[in-house]
Amino acid sequence: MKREWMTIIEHEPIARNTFRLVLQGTIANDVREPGQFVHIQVSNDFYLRRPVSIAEVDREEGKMTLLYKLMGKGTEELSNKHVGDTIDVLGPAGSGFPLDEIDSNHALLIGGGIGVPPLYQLAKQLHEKGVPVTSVLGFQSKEEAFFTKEFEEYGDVRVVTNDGTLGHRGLVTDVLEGSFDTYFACGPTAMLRAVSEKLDGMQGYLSMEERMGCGIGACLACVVPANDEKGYRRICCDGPVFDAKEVVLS
Amino acid sequence: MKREWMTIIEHEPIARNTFRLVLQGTIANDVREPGQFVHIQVSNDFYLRRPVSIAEVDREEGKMTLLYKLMGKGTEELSNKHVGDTIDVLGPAGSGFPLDEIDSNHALLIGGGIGVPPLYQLAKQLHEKGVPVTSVLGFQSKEEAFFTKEFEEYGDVRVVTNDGTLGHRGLVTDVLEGSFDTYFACGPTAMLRAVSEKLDGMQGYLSMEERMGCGIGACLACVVPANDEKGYRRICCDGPVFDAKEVVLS
Amino acid sequence: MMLPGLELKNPIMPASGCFGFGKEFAPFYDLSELGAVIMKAATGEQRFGNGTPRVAESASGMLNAIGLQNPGVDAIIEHEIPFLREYDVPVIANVAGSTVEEYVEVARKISRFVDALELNISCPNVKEGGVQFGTDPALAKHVTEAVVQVSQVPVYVKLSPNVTDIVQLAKAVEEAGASGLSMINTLTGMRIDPKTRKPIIANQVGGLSGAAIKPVAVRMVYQVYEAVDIPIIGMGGIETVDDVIEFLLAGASAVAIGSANFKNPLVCKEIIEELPQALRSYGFTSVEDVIGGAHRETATTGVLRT
Amino acid sequence: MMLPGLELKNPIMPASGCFGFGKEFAPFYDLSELGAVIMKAATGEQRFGNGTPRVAESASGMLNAIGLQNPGVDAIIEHEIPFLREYDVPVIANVAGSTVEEYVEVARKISRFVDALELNISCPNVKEGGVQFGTDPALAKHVTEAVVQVSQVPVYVKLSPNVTDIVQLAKAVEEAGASGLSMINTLTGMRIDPKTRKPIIANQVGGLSGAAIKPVAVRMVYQVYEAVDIPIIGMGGIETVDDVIEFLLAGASAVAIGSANFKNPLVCKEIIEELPQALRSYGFTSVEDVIGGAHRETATTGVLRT
Ligand SMILES: Cc1cc2nc3c(=O)[nH]c(=O)nc-3n(C[C@H](O)[C@H](O)[C@H](O)COP(=O)(O)OP(=O)(O)OC[C@H]3O[C@@H](n4cnc5c(N)ncnc54)[C@H](O)[C@@H]3O)c2cc1C
Ligand SMILES: Cc1cc2nc3c(=O)[nH]c(=O)nc-3n(C[C@H](O)[C@H](O)[C@H](O)COP(=O)(O)OP(=O)(O)OC[C@H]3O[C@@H](n4cnc5c(N)ncnc54)[C@H](O)[C@@H]3O)c2cc1C
Ligand SMILES: Cc1cc2nc3c(=O)[nH]c(=O)nc-3n(C[C@H](O)[C@H](O)[C@H](O)COP(=O)(O)O)c2cc1C
Ligand SMILES: Cc1cc2nc3c(=O)[nH]c(=O)nc-3n(C[C@H](O)[C@H](O)[C@H](O)COP(=O)(O)O)c2cc1C
Ligand code: FES
Ligand code: FES
Repeated sequence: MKREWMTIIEHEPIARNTFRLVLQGTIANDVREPGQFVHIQVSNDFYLRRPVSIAEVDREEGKMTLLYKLMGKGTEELSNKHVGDTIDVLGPAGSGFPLDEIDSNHALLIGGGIGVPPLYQLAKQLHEKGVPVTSVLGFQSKEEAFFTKEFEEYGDVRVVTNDGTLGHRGLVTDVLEGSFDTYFACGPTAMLRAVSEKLDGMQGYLSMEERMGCGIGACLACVVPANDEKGYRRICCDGPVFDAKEVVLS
Repeated sequence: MKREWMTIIEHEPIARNTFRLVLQGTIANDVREPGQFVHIQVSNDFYLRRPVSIAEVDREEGKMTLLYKLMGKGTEELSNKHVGDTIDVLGPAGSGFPLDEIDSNHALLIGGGIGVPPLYQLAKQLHEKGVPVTSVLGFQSKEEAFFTKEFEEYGDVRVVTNDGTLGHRGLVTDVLEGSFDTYFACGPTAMLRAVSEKLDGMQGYLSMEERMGCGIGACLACVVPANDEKGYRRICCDGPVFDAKEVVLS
Repeated sequence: MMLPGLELKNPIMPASGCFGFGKEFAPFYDLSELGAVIMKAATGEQRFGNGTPRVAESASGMLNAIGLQNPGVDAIIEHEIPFLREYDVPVIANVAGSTVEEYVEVARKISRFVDALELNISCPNVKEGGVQFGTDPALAKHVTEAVVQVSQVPVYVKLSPNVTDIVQLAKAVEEAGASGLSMINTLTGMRIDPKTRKPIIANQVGGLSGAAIKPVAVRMVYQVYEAVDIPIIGMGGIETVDDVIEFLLAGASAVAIGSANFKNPLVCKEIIEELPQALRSYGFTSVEDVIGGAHRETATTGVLRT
Repeated sequence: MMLPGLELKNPIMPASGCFGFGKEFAPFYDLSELGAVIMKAATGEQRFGNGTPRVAESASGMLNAIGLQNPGVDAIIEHEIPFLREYDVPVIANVAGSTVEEYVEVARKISRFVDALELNISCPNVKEGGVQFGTDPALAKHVTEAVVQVSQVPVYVKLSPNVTDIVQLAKAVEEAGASGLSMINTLTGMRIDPKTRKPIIANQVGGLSGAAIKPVAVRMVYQVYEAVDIPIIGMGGIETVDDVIEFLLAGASAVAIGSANFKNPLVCKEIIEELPQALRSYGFTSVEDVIGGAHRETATTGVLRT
């Protein structure tokens, strides 16, 4: 993990209030697993860094893609940055999906809204490993949807929108049927809870979110209760990806 | 007085750590007198505005020139702004040299360091009024000196440097001899005190400096003791220019 | 909106000491648009205040040590209040002093000419008087009682944040008959310049204001709201309409904006204009609907997020 | 540089709770470069801390309410201290508790393994214990005496800024036998989210740290320096080498850097490297030369300006 000023080489809107940002720098060379994130200092006006998942990485070229949604002042300021600007990035942070350990005959990926991004690099690498992938991508509406075509390159895609303007109308939990042996989910905690209840018994991995301070494991801002003696995990370094049996979703 | 985002149309170094900045906007149309200033919000990183004198103004074209020296973080940040950038300006602020009231046969202008700028527009307007002008311009050294040629367009110039690298070696107070009837001085308080003692009895105007809050007369941050019942003057609105008999230099 | 002594068009007013007596802001907008105006502190006699420099910059804030410079209560009544009275806006007088007698004298004189008093027992920038009244509950109670007794208009007591237990102070002045509270005044701070090796401000210490202190102010308003039954005018670091809503949710019935007027002289007017739309966007139907909302809200976080 | 129990290569150390037990920063630089390391708080038993969210952002600062989460004093001695002991750097243990007995137990156990204790009587983020020891001079004195008695190493008492009179607290713990002071801990604050209408932090209130609080911290160090004879470790909002010099001028003998480690994990190392040059540029010949300088400087401002 290092701190680096990365250069913005692409930056474009891809859906309502959603942007694609491509960064160049040596942090990209260090990415180990899908599901890792970077911790971004948007500008001097913000005291805390913002965690954003790595949606795609090209280690050789030293490039990484982030997909982010405007959620407040920090992401809004980020959206004003231009190609050629540099930006203060800490990363790669966290432990991602443990691809090496995974032995799957058919993987189910479940992403809700801005939880979709880390699954993209995962889908790609599962596909490269020869694992069949089905992706369930949930959005509020058609305007918010993104990367549905891109996911199709790596397997089946089931799109769900709350208002039915694209794909199935409803929630991601409505369309989880199939003969999967492992699932991978990222999205709001309420969705993760629903998914893990529904798929109880199946091997599963959850990517979690929490407000962060340091992003490197030192401040204990980002804890989630765990089922063992230690009693907790740090999302920023023990996670953000956990075995579904490891953590307690409150 | 108004608040306006003015556009930077020229920006260049003119001496060691000293810059010339030309701004375009309607505040320039409102300038009444030489010696007025603008109150600049350098960026969101700074809580207080910075007062900078108007060194030259073209009311018709809506352009004004500022000359400023790097003194700290705010001026440093200002020096990073580019032509085309806009900047948050409050102005024109303060009361300048009361040209209409002045009836002089030979005016003496005395500027020390970054106190020189407001005298430039004054020299120009005195010259236009037909008043002969002698300008005494003091700097630390040759590298710090600026606008000595420009002042020559409007009358005699006596340059003084602390280290003798340009003009006379010494202090501005060494070269004040001559048959002047009115003087105008701007510079550090110590210089203003020395000048007003030396020229005691002559009609004189002093342009003063103090740390400011509002810049519009409301907060009483910028007071200087005065010789009357009221007991004080606000530099930002009663000044920055005062009759030398009006204020008490501590 | 009605608060004791004040009929407010909106909950926004400039804070004491940051707006003079209004004259300097009148060229920028019509003062009648304000909820109310809180004037610069008045003392019994003219005061010249502290030496200069009187202000220093800090991260997201500023220090000031003006030292209650003002022309004295009689001159304010004669020369300043008539100007403000030409506008359709409630006027609040900020009352200061070094002794209980001075507070009482100022309050007695000025209360006939204004709609409410803001009793300033929290100015950190004068050597004697002022702040100890705001840090000792017994003294605070005593001076409040005395001022309430002579005042012809409701008295809001302005609390200092430089205390261990703000709730104790708030309860003391409520018991003493205060009609409302105004909080917070500045936090005592200092800046030292490495170049000169000395405090930047001539008075050495000054009062910290601005966005930097907002979390402390919001916390105190929140705590005091739960403990008292009188309305609170909240202040401390307000710069945006979201900040206003944050103070209202914490429990303020109205707010005052101080140092932000120096960054942007139009800030009060702009926030007043933005407020109705901001309330709608957060799902509120009125200002009253917001006040104290953080104490009532029980929905889980997820529900209101989109 | 010598302070009680500590031989410092330089006056810079990471503040408690912002550096864990050092492991997470070791990949960024060699911890032996630090003046000292102050560990995360230790309590008698393992604690799980508060609910999440535990942090919120504010202007030039942040709020935190971690709630003293830690594995307990025994686990810290067994699993954390040995790692730090591999570096050539003094180690300070931050001692917390809910009762005098717990403080004493932690201090007795841990003091054999470290160079000094930092007695944390100022944590605002736990419901019981902690902060009331830091706001009541008699309690502060009592717990300090008890801890000093059992500690095998010098005790620095960490003061809370949430008090009316910091000097009174400082004197009380000096009398009680503290070898030094550490100040300041965080200011209690709150942020409310207009979208959810609730406090952002699960614990409702949290501790404000960062550049926003620096003027309050500098003021307190300045005031306490004049009143006590024991050294002060200064902290609160330090982000740059100029900030370090400001604290030293105010009277700190060394400084700690907290939240700034989150913005830039290399901040301590970078400031250590910049310090010698900065001292020279301001005309100082050593760190000792700077300490308390603002209390001695009498030259007029003009002389040192260029
Ligand atoms: C491991 C991880 C990966 C993430 N990946 C992505 C991604 O790929 N794309 C994306 O759009 N978003 C992602 N997020 C969420 C993203 O961090 C927040 O949307 C963002 O921080 C909001 O910042 P803001 O300034 O716009 O909002 P504000 O509300 O102004 O932020 C205020 C503070 O709250 C924090 N905060 C607010 N919402 C969240 C949140 N949901 N999670 C964590 N901190 C939050 C901010 O970081 C900041 O410190 C991720 C979060 C985590 C923890
Ligand atoms: C009426 C007036 C006219 C001025 N005209 C000019 C000019 O034409 N050219 C020029 O270079 N400078 C001028 N100055 C001085 C200029 O305002 C300061 O050099 C500048 O504010 C320093 O800002 P900084 O951020 O670089 O320094 P910092 O030291 O970082 O500033 C910190 C704070 O102190 C204030 N401050 C510092 N020095 C001064 C000072 N000398 N006077 C007032 N405030 C100060 C800053 O405004 C800021 O609020 C003028 C000052 C006044 C009062
Ligand atoms: C320059 C200045 C002068 C002030 N003068 C007074 C005063 O005379 N009386 C008073 O009660 N408060 C005074 N205050 C405090 C403000 O009214 C307000 O309580 C404080 O600044 C916090 O609000 P803010 O962060 O919006 O500035 C003054 C503040 C500043 C910055
Ligand atoms: C996330 C976080 C955790 C903290 N934990 C502790 C702690 O365990 N013990 C303690 O004495 N202080 C703790 N503090 C306070 C810091 O040590 C320091 O006193 C304070 O943050 C001010 O310094 P800063 O502005 O440089 O952060 C913590 C601060 C933060 C931000
Ligand atoms: S954010 Fe600091 S431990 Fe995770
Ligand atoms: S700066 Fe506010 S009165 Fe002059």
